[in-house]
Formats: sequence, C-alpha cells, structure tokens
Amino acid sequence: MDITTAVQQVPLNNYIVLSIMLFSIGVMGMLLRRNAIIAFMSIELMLNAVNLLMVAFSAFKGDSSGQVFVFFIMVVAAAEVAIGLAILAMVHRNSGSVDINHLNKLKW
Amino acid sequence: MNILILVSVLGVISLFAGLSESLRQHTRTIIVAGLIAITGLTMFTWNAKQFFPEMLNFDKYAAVFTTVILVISTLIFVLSKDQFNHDEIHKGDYYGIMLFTVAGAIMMVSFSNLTMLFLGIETLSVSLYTLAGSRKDLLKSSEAAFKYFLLGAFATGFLLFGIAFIYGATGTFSVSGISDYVHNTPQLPAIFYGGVILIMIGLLFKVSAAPFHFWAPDVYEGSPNIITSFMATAVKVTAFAAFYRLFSGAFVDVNEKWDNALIIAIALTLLIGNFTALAQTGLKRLLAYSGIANAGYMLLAVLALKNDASNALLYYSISYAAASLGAFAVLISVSDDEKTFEISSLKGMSKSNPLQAVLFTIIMLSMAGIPPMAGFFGKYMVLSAAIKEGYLAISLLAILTSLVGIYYYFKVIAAVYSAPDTEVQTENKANIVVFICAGISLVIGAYPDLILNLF
Amino acid sequence: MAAEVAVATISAPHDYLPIIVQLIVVLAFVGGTILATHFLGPKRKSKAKLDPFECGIEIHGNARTPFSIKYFLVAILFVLFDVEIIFMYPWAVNFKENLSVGFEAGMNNFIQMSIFLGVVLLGFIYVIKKGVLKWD
Amino acid sequence: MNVALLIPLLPLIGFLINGLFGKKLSKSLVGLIGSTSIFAAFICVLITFANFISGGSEVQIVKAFDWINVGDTNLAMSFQIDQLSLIMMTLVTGVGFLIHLYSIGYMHDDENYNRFFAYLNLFVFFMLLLVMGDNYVVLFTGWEGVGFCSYLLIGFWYKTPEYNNAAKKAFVMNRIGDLGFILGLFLMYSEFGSLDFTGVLSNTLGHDKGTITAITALLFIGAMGKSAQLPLFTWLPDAMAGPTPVSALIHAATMVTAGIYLIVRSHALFDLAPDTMNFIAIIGAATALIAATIAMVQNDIKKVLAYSTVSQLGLIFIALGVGAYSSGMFHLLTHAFFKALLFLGAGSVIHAMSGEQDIRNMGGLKKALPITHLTFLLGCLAIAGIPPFSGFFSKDEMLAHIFNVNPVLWGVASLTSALTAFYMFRMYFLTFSNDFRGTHEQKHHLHESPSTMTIPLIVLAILAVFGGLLGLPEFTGIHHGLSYFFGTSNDLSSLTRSFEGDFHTTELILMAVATAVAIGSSLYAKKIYFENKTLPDEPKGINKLFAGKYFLDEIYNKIIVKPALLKGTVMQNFMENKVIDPAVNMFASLSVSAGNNIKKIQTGNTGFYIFGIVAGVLLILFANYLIWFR
Repeated sequence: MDITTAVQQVPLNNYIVLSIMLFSIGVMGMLLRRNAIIAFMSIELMLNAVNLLMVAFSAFKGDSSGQVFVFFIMVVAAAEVAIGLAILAMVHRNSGSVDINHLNKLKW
Repeated sequence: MNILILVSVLGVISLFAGLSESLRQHTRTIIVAGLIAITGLTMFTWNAKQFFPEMLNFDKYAAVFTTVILVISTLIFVLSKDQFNHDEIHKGDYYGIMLFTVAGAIMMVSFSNLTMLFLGIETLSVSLYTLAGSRKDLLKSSEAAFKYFLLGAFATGFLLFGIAFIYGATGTFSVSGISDYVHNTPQLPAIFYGGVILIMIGLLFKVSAAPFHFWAPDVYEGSPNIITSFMATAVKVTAFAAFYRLFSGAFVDVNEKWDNALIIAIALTLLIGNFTALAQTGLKRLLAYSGIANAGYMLLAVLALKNDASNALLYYSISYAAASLGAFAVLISVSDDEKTFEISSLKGMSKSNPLQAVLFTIIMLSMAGIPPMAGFFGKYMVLSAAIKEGYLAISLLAILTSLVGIYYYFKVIAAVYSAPDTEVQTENKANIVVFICAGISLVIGAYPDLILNLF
Repeated sequence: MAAEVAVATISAPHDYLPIIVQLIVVLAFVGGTILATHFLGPKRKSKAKLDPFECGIEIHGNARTPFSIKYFLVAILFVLFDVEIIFMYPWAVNFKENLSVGFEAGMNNFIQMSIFLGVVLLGFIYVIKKGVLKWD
Repeated sequence: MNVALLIPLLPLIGFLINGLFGKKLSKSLVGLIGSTSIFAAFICVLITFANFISGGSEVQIVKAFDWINVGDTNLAMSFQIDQLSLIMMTLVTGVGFLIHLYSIGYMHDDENYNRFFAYLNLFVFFMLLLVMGDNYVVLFTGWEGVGFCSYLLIGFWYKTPEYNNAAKKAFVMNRIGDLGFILGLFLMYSEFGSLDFTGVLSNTLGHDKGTITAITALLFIGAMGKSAQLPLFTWLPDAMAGPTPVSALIHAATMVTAGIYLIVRSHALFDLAPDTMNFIAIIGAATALIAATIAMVQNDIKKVLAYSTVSQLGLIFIALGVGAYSSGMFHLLTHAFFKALLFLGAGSVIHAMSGEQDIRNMGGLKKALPITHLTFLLGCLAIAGIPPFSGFFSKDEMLAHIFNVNPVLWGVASLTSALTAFYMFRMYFLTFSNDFRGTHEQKHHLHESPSTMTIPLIVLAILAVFGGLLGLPEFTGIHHGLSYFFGTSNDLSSLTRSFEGDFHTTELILMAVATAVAIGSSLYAKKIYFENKTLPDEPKGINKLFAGKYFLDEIYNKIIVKPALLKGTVMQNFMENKVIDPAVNMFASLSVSAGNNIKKIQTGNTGFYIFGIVAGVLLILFANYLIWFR
C-alpha cells in the first residue's frame, strides 16, 4: 500500500491535536527551560510539529506541495540551527555562560 | 526574478572577492557599482511583469518596493566605508551576507506563494542574525545576535504553524489560490482564522510591533551601527511591504475577522513605542523605540488596506526610511560601535558642524511630523486612510501619541543646538548620505506626487 | 497483498490480547532476573570496577574539556551539505516520468539539477578556500 | 507665471540667501536683501490687488503645483486671492516691510544679524502661506511654520536660559492649541471629505449640528493658542523676551491675528454653531478684561504692550463672537497699525535707554526723542479710542455691534477700553513726561534713533491716525470702505452685520459714552502720573492680584505640576529635557514618568521576552476567539 493511504488510516483531527501538543510542548520548553541548547531543541520541536501537520494535510489533500514545503522547512531549520550554535559558541566565549537569562546587559 | 538572481550573484562575487587580499579592498566599490546598475535595470524593466510561475510575481508593487530597497541598500553600502575594518579577513563575508539579506528582501516583496514568503523571511533573518553578531569581540553584539536569533526562530515557528493551518484549510500555498478559496467558501473553517492570526503574529514580530517588539531595542542597540541602520530602514520597509502584500492579496475579504487583533497590536505599539522613547537617554535606543512607534503608524496602512492604502504605505515607508537612515548616518559619523552614544553628547554640534546640524534638524523634524517635511504627509496619509475606513478611535490615539513623539525629537534638536561642554574646532562637512536623506525628506515633502504617482 | 489487507482491516480490542500477555511475561521475566541477580550475586566494589572503561588504558582529564572549534565546524558543514540532499528526492521521483515524457523534459530536468549542484559545489569551494577544513 | 506666486516666493528667496550665505555677506547687504525681498513682495501684492479690482473682484485660485493625490483626496499647493486674503497679504507685507526696515537700525549691533533677517523672512513666507492658502492643509502648514519661526525668534538670544524657556513655553502652548486644530481638521475631513475652503465652506448645509459645533470648537481651541486667549495667553507676555521688532511683527501685528483670520475665513461654519460663538464671545470678554487689569500695573514697557495686545485681541474675539466679522477685521487692521507703532516706539525708547525697559526709570524722554515721542503719543491716542484717530472708529464699530447683541458684553468691552486708555496714558506719561529718573550715563547716552528706525515710526503713525477712514460709520454718509469691499464678494458679504431698524442714534450715544470714558480715564491717568508725579510702588490690595497676573502660572503650578513632581526621577528627567515651564511640566513629566514605568518591561531578560511574546499571542488569540465563531 502506498504511504498516503497509510497516513490516512488515522483521522486528520488526531494529527492536528498531536502537532498542536508538540508545538505547545516546544513553547513550554522555551518558557520554562533556561539552557540555550534546550531552547534550540524546543524550537526544533515546534518546527517538527509544523512538519507533521504539513505532511498530514498534504496526505489528506492529496497535494504534494505540502511535502515540498516540509523539505524547505527542514533545510532552513538546519541552516538556522547551524547559525544558532555558532552564535551560542560566540556568546559562550564572550560571557562564559549558556543560560539565556544571564544575558541582560542590554535593557530599558 | 532577474533582479533577484543578479543580487545573489553579486553576493557570491563579494564572498569570493573577500578571499583575496587584493580584491578585498575593492569589494565595496564593486558592490555599489553593481547595485546601482541593478537599480537602473529594475527601473528600466519597470512595467515588464516577470513571472516565475506560481512562486514570484514581479509586478508593479514588487518593482517599486524593490527599487526602494535597492536604493536604501546602495546608500548603506556607501555609508559602510570603514565600518568593517575591525576584521579585514571577513569583510567580503559581511558584504556578501548583507547582499543575501537584500535578496531575501526582494523575495519578500515579490512573492506570490507562501513558500517564497517563508524562504524570503528566513534568508533575510538568518543573514541578519549573523550580521547582528558581526562584532565578535563585543559582548553586546553577541548578546544582540543571540536574542534576535532565539526570538526570531520562535516567531518563525508561529508563522509556519499559521501557514500550515492555512494550507490545511485551503490546500494551497499560492496567494491567489487562497484568495479564490476565501471568495468561494461561504463558511470558512476555524483553523483558517487561526492560521491568519498566527501568520499575523509572525509578521508582527518581524515588523517589531508590540507586544512582539521586545527584541528590537536590544538588538538595535547591540548590533554594529551600520547593521542597525540596515535593520531600521531596508528590513523594516521590506517587512511591511510583505505584510501588506500578503494581507491585501489573500485575506482582504475577511478583514473584519482579523482587524481588531491588529488594532490591539497597533495601540500597544503606539503607546509603548512613543512613551518608552520619551525615557531614553541613548540616541541609538531612542531611534530604536521611534522605529517601533513608526511601525505603529505604518500598521495603520495595513489596517486600512480595504481601499488601496499601498500609496500611503509606500510614501510613509520612504519618508521614514529616509529620515531614519539620515539619523543613523549622523550617528555613525559621530560615534563608534564600542560605547553607547548619549543624546547629551550631541551638544555643540551646531557649533562644531553647522551644516550637518541643519540637515539633522530637517531629518528630526521630518520624523516628528512637522510640515512641510515628508513625515507629516506620511502620517497624514495613513491617518486619512484609516479614518476613511472608519477606524476613528485608533487614529485619534495615533494623533495623540504623535504629539508625544514631538517631545523626544525636539529633545534631540535641543541637544544639537545647546552650548557645547567643551570648545570644539568647527568643520563644516556632512556625510553625503545625510545630505541625500535630508534632501529626500524635503523634496518629497514639498512634492509628494513624485512618490504617489508611482503606482 | 495479504499483509495489505491485514493492515487495512480495522482490528478490535480482543485482537490485542496476545500482545498484552506477552508484555506481562516479558516484564515478569526481566524484573525477576534483576531481583534474582541482586540477591544471589556476590558484591565486591573496587576502583577498577567503578572506572569508566577506555579500551584498557586508564583515563586522564575529564570528558568536558573544551575541544577545537574545528570539530564543530566540520559537524555543522556536514549537517548542511547532508540536508541539501533532501532536494534530490522529489527530483529523483520526477526524473523517471520526465524521461518517459521525452528527451527534452529529461534534459531540462538534468540541467536544473546541475544548476542546483553547481550552487552547492560553489559553497563547498568557498569553504575549502576559506580553509575551514585545514586541520593544523 | 502669475504674480501672486511671487508673493510667497520672494521672502523664501530672501530667507535662503540670508540663511545660506548670510555669514559671508556684509551687514548692510543682508539688511538690504531682507527688506527688499519683503518690499518686492509688497509691490507684487499691490499689483495683484489692482488686477483683482480691475478683474471685477472675482475670486481667483492660483495653483502653484499639485501637492498630494491619494485616491480621491487631492490637495494642491494653491492660493486663494479674494478680499480677505488680499487685506491680510497687504497687512503682512506692508507692516512686515516697515518692521524689516526698522530692524536694520535696531539689530545693527547684533552679531547674528543675518540669522535674524533669515528667520524674519522665513516667518513672512509662512505667514503668507497661512493667509493665502486655499485649503486648510496649506493654512496649517503656514500655521505650524509661523509657530516654529516665533519659537526661533523668541529664543533668538538663546544664550540666556530664561529666553529659551519663554520660547519653549510659547511653543508648547501653541502645540496645545494645535492639537485642537489638528483634531478639528481630521473631524472636518471625515465629515466633509475635503479640506478645501470651497469644498468645506460651500457645502455646510445638511450636516450634523453637533459635529459642526465640535469642529468649530476645536478650530477655536487652535485659535486660542495662536491668538493668546484665556487660558493659553501666558506665553505672549513671556514672548517679549524676543527682540522688539519681533514683538512688533509677530506678537502684535501678524501672527497673533492668525486665529482671528482662521475664524473669519471659516465663518460659514461658525455661523452654524451658535454655542461656539457664545463660547468665543465669553472667552474673549474674560481675556480682554483680565489682560487689561494686569496691564494697569505692569512696569515693563513691553509687558504693558503685550498685555494690551492680549486684551485688544480679546475685544476682537468678542466682536467675532457676536458675528461682527468685518468690524473684527477692521479693528485687526487698525490694531496692527498702532500696536506695531507702539512696539517700535518702545523699541526706540529701549534703544535710546540702552536696554532699560522699566518705565519707572524713564521719564522726560520728550526732549531727547522728539519723533519717537510724537509718534508714540499718536499711537496712544489711537489705541485709547479718542476721535478722530483710527482706533476710535474700529473700536466703536465693534462696541456698537456688541451692544446690539448683548449689552452685558458691551459693558465689559467698554470697561476694557476705559482701562486701556488709562494704562496707555499711564505708560506714556511715565515714559515721556516729567524729568528723567534713569542713571546718569543713561541720561548721557540718550539719543534719537537713526532714520531707518524713525521712518517706519512716521509711516505707521500716519496709518494709525488715518486708518479709521477705511471704515467710517454709516451715518456719516460715506459708505463703510471695508464692508463695501467685502460686499463685492458673494461669500464674504455675509461678513458684515447690518443693524436692524434705525440704530444710528443709539450708535451715536454709544460713541459719545465711549469717547467720554476714554478721555476721562486718560485725563485721570494724566492727573495721577503727570500732575501728582506719583510713581507706581509695590502693588497693594487688588493690584497685588493684577500684578501677580492673577497668579495663573502659580495656579498651573499648584494644580498641575506639584502632583507630577512627586517622583524624583521625573524631576531629574525633565530637567534633562530643559523644560521648566509649568504647562510643559504637566505634560512632559507625566509622559516621562509613564515612559520610565513602561520601559521597565524591557528587562533585558530573554526568558521574560519569550514570556511576553507568548502572553501577547494568547491575548490576541483570545481577542479574536469570540470573533471567529461569530
């Protein structure tokens, strides 16, 4: 059987709920964890929730552009994380910490 | 489309030019020449609608805003002389990345498909994250980059989630397809509206509108001056152009469903931007907050897009970009990246550099919206557009806050004209960019039709 | 074909019974063995046993020492170039029927991919020129 | 090229030349450029005037260029040439030229000579925009421009901080008025969909009465600020910090009349809003009386004139309030003549006294400054309303109209004019008669001013004497020049109110009364200050109140500022802003403290930012939640 029908085994709402959950977990991770690395992970989680949603929709709409969009998201996310880790390394070199709340020299 | 390719190629060229000692010195010259040529080409192929099927639609709107962006970037490259001397080796990279930012910007103003919107935003943002941190030796620069990256990626998540919802509802990413769907569907599903709001949130972040503005002041202050000027002018204009293009293209028919979300954002932006700017002592930070405040006024144009407000938006963008670029040019000419520049250190400029003082005054008056400068007509147009659409309360708030704005702009002018603390030798030269910007503020203020006849 | 049908049929709760039984058995066995070894086996603690095992060589320093940024760069570059491969999948999927359409379509397809790879290659050349991959 | 276009252009050119190259040019050349540009403009005005009359007094719209075209809004930078604007143009350029001429002599020792003339020309340019524009946006542009120029000119001697503060005070009070003006314009735009005079004033029918009242009230608030009416008048006396020609040109003859011009120009609207009209009349009466009482006890020669200006403007506003527009314009003209004359005379006195402004230290200048003395006397006679000088006719016309509508207001007005006669002659006698009370070297230094200063005095004196001929009362048989002139236009003819029935006898009686009052109070002043030689001492009793200017500044302080000052940070902050003036402090300090509190949310703490963003998302989603499922 082809993958589309396999995806369609599960009703669409479950995908939506699941991805909303994943997204919210990502947001919560951003809110609650102070370690920058984990913040990055949370962002990745949010993006993957989006990917899941896109794929599900594209399967149910029988329209492949959603999957192509997912490819774009993946590539961009990789690039973004590369930049992010580089910035984090720079921050760590300058301030010696990866705690997102230790960076508050710029305020008001 | 050709424009986009040419700009990217120019970026790659400057990357490779940066590799060799000899070429590195001429990179900037090459780029400026190239950009001027590309701008000429854009204006030459003004009405030639170029399609990249389903993805980019290089129509009049796109052409006009592309021209604006290219002109601003050219000026910024002119301004960026000696700005990257702190590390010679990476000069070419910085220039290249700035050009990629421009490429992303062009994508954002000419997209006809959400994919391109997303790619444009990311190309722009990722480059900007890097540029914001381009002073690797300064903590504040890396802090700015870090905050910008973290919050920016976070907001991108919301944008994408919104796009996914829209896709789920409509089954297409193309703007025209979405608007057709909106036309033909009597009862739109809830996820569609959710998607619209989430996309709006993502874009509101990009235009630094409250309550998603938190990154702006810190990033503006932390980044190197030249990069800040780039963010405050070209990037801001781009973000608004994209915002307007998307919402007028796809969601105009359901604007009663999202307008009061926008109104809330505008009200917060106006209040927070203007009042916080009042309490600033650093010039750069003041400009950052005034940028936020101006975002509030530009959003009025987006709010009033039901009857075509693109003219007002274009005019306001140009007047704002000119004024703020001029202000940053002055800032760059008097300060460096290391320490924050207090407004009080402007004292005695009228003695030490009368010409620049006068030009700076013109620019500040334009920002404050004193006729006959351009700023006044910008405000006038967006306000009249909003009033015509019946958004009276928010327009009233905008007028009141603009009166608050006059105070802090005059604080700067007063500093320029007050007596210097120490005796300074007079030298009467102003940066060419300051000159051009003041000129633009005056000319299009005296004769707005120059801009308004473009569409 | 049969498997497809099996997947396609909606399965009722009682179908899961064997799985549950198996689960119980497994858990019981694992837990039992752990407990048993805990009670039966003799307990001798010595430094040699608590040390992490590094191929017989005794360890020096700790695992958290900062290492050269080169590792990081290479890793990042690997990720980037690796991810680019994604774009070849849709291309590959379309390649076949494009060929079946005709030579021009296939050629067209080929040219597009060459442009894409050219751009990626350009980036690779830049990386090398920049000396990112030099190790000394 | 239409001549009318040259009128605003010439002062602009003068400004550009003086402003850009003034440092290089010699003083005489700067003065020459400055005043000739205005004189040329004056000539152009006369030419336009002649064309206008010969052209059958048809209203012309002269279009400079298209300004803004957005959708169906299109504004042209175009000028309206009609009776009203012509009168104002003549006034601005004519008086303006005389004052430029005067300044050549007066400012001669100032090192920023060229800056002064540049500003003055710029002011004239904006003033011309204000009176010539054919739509409210051009008018508003001029309005803002003159405000800015007066800000620059009041603070011209920016070395002294309190001058700067006076400038700021003026600027802020004007902004408060301007706020009203802007709001009025926007309301007008949303109501009429246009800001052209023709588009608004000829379609006044069939609009909501409340809206019209609101618009007019807002416009009048703007006029209050610009024309220094209660409660926004305190800036005008402080504005005397500027050089005397500035006080004469801006704060007596032209700029402060902008509010009156605005109301007369939009009278079609005001006629439909009786509530606003009453409001105007009452405000005018209060201002006139209060300012006059304050003027009685001032000892600074310029302050006296400033307060008298305020009270005269108040009188004019009463006249406008009762709908006697043309009489108001008439008094505006004559007042411009004699008040400019008086200011210039005062300037010449100050010049002679080498900067002394306190009239208690003057006296006996009759001999030293014969021309100044004579012209000043004529000016006093004119303002006191003693026949047959110009002030008499204009003031009595106004009084007659006021009486015709509301005798109580008439009482206030005539009381004011009595007080006017009193304080003017008090000042006159203290300044010129008896013997000199100044220091010895002042006495030694006394001299008549140079001819560049005396010639304008003489010309203005002539105008002040014969200006009344513009509007002789009807029973003299000669028909009223001004009203006739307005009558030649369709939409301006309604400016003139005619008395119902036979009003001449009443008018004559009123005249007699007014004259008697004026002469009586002048003689009373003569008795006190000339024959008894009494000098104003520390004010006692009610005079304390007057001398304290009704303690208005203090009241503003108490009510508005003190509460705001409680925060120390605020104090420090607006000290940085260098705004010391009470009215400013209210707004600035409150806003700044608000800013100081709001900026606290920008804790440079990324975690908090993320929290803020999420909160914002939730807020917006919640705000729309109700709407999605509507």
